[in-house]
Amino acid sequence: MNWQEHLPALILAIPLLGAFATPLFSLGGKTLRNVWMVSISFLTLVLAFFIWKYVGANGVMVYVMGAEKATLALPSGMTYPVRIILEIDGMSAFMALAGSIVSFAGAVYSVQFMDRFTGMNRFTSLYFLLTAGMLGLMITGDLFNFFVFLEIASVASFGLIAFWRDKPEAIEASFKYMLISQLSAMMVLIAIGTLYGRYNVLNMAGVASMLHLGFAEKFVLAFLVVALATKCGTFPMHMWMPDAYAEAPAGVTCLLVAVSQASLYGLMRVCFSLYGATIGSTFIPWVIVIFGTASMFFGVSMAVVQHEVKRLMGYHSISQVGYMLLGLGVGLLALGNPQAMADYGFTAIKGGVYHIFNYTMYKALLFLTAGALYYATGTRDLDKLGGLARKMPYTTFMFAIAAAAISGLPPFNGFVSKLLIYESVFAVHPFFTVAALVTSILTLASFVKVFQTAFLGPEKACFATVKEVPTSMIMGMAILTLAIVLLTLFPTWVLSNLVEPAAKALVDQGGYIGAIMGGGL
Amino acid sequence: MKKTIFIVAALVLGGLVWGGLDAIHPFGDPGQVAMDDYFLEHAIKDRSSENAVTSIVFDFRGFDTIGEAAVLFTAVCSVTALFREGGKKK
Amino acid sequence: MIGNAPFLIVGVLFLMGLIAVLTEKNLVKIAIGVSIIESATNMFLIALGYRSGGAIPVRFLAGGEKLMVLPTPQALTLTAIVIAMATTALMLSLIMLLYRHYGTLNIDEIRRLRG
Amino acid sequence: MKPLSVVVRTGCDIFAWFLIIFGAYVIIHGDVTPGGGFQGGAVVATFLALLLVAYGWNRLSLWLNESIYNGMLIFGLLCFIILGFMGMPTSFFYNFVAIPAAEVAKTGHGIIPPSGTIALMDIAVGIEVTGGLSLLLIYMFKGIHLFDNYEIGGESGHDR
Repeated sequence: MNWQEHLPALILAIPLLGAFATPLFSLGGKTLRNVWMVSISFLTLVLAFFIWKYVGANGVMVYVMGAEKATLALPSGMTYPVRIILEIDGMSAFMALAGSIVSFAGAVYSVQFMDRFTGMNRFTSLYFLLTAGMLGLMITGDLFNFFVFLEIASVASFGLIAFWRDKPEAIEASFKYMLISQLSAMMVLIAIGTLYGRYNVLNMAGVASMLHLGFAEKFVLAFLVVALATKCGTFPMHMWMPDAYAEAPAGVTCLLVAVSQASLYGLMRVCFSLYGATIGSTFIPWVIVIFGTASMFFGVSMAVVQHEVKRLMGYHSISQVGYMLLGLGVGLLALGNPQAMADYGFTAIKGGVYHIFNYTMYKALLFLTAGALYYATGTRDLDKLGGLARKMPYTTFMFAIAAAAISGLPPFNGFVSKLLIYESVFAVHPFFTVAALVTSILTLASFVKVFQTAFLGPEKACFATVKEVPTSMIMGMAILTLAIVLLTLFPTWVLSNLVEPAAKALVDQGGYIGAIMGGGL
Repeated sequence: MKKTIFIVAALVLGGLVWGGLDAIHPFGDPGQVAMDDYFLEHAIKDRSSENAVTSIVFDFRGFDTIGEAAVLFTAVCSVTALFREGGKKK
Repeated sequence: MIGNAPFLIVGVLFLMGLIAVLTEKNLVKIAIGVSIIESATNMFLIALGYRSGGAIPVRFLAGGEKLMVLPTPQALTLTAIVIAMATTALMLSLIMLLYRHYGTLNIDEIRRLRG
Repeated sequence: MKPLSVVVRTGCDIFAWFLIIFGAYVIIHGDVTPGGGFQGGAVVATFLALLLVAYGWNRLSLWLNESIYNGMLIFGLLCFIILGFMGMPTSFFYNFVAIPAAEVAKTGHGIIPPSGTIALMDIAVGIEVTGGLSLLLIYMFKGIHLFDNYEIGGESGHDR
């Protein structure tokens, strides 16, 4: 009985407590509230790091809410778990680590970025609720609890996207996101209800151990895949993504990136752990692969014509999500076949999983630098910007690193994950590799355009008084830059210690079920 | 053309929903009820709570309820942030 | 088939709400469409828990240890209703602000963002 | 909005108070009768809805103190999560004061109901929902006329 057993409950309870107690602390003034905001985010990051260490050492972590013994999943005399169970395997711990790094960076950044606005105590509460919703999505092992956290994350995002309520565009983007998100949430709920009606179990591992493919299960799979793919912004259902990312405050946008990754994680959890080998035909994997390729290509081709920095980056996130879907879809394609799995499937999954981490880091950094650009100059139209490299050296440096990482230039971390995806996808069909390469080149082209127009070139007279942004904003960006540089410097260590356990946990359906049900399949 | 696509999509979706919901279990006769019977039995035996639904909401699935309270809090925060009194006076 | 009518009506309601959301031009009508979908989901959850001849899952109202309907779907529906109410309140607030900005509820005149 | 006619106002005046009593009954007996924190809280919040409809915002704003509702919201939520934390040595949300039915039949129970944290959390959630729904009503009602006094584009420095 040690305190480490309670880590899964604490990592959800601490941000919730932070959100609930924020109105109390904001009575004590601005400074106390900011200290509260940063310290709770930091505590969450520390807890996520401990969870990742613990899971790496001891295997899957199970926490039963409200039971007499927190690690005993099955009550006596029952063959199936009845209570809510949090289950953290390597993949969940990996995602929670990525999400809480981004959350901490965004909190530090927001301290001075949001300084000049009213309503900040509500903003702080909503920020913590968004963090809690994201972490809950990543570590829960219960289907209905998944839905509840999906709703917490969505409702907090609606409020935060519309936080600058005097911009009509922000309200409109929030409304659009709300419609799409509510539709997909209700689809998720109907699917969960169907699974409950079939098996009378709400636990993911419990359902997975009983699952046999009938028509109702196919219907559930279709609903879950469509709903969660919508939430993470794949091509035909992508229209909310650039709007929402462009209109939200910059510190929030960087967390929204991690939240969309949580939806992607949910999609992968459904495909790999809930259905796994019983997924039957190769129809769903091919659908995911084709969605991935389409969003990769169309996202980037819509991005190159944009003139606003944040909208351009919003379209790029669609194309980056496509990479992960491509890698993980190819892995899913090889799931039932050990030979194919060893040949290319596992490499593809490793590439996809690694790309999730990389993408979360550099995309969040890009959005933060875009916010800093606006903060300093007052415009985000690329045609008006220019010659800022001397005025804002830190921002320029960090933007250059992030841009190089997203376009997959060789020494950077984006290159490693993209290389893994290229070489494994080639085994399925060379066309996918060609599409991925073309996308990468177009990404490079558009970020060279941004870098050249915004930072290089002659200094403009209207920006003569521009200064570097305040310290906390630089700190926030520096945290993410540090993460990217570390990932870049130690690719082998990262691959073997960070990525491979996550990828193995994702593929290992028997381990996921066995941690709760006791005996594997 | 657009109308045709719309009707076809609606028919496909309708067929999927119809077939999927029809295949759950016969209405009024859920096959497996082990989890719910556990709740019904232990709500009264261990918790001495007459109302099984409340004992599920606040004890067996209590963590869902804190999520639900958090959603309500989120909505209140969002609405109060949207209608906050800020900005210039006219 | 006909015995499963409560489940199938849910499907019909879901499609009705979906069509309302996709085709209506008025923002308030779109909000009503979303509410229809939410009601359909709640009905579905309630219908899942019915056992023929089952009593209310409160012991002294049922009159002792009888066969009761399943309590879990009722608890889930309670959660889903509160969530639906919260999002409806937020959606109506957003509609109020949109009306304040644009002076209209027609969605065709509001499209400033192009996806 | 002008106040409604005197008949409606009198009716609302009378029934609003009964609704509070009824809602409190539903909240407190959540663990033994149908109902619970959410339903009872919604009933209590109807108090404010009736008065808002009957009198309108101008009359009501003279004596309405919204920080009370804010306090109720925070108090209920903190009670709820702290009750969850108090089960922590065993597990989060552990029902640490429940008494099994067999012992209640023998020895009875004290002030705290035998269902333990179920009843306590019920009351906490009831308080929270009352405050939350009332705040939602107040703010949405205020939002109708909010921008008559403030410019909608008042704040500067957005990242647009």
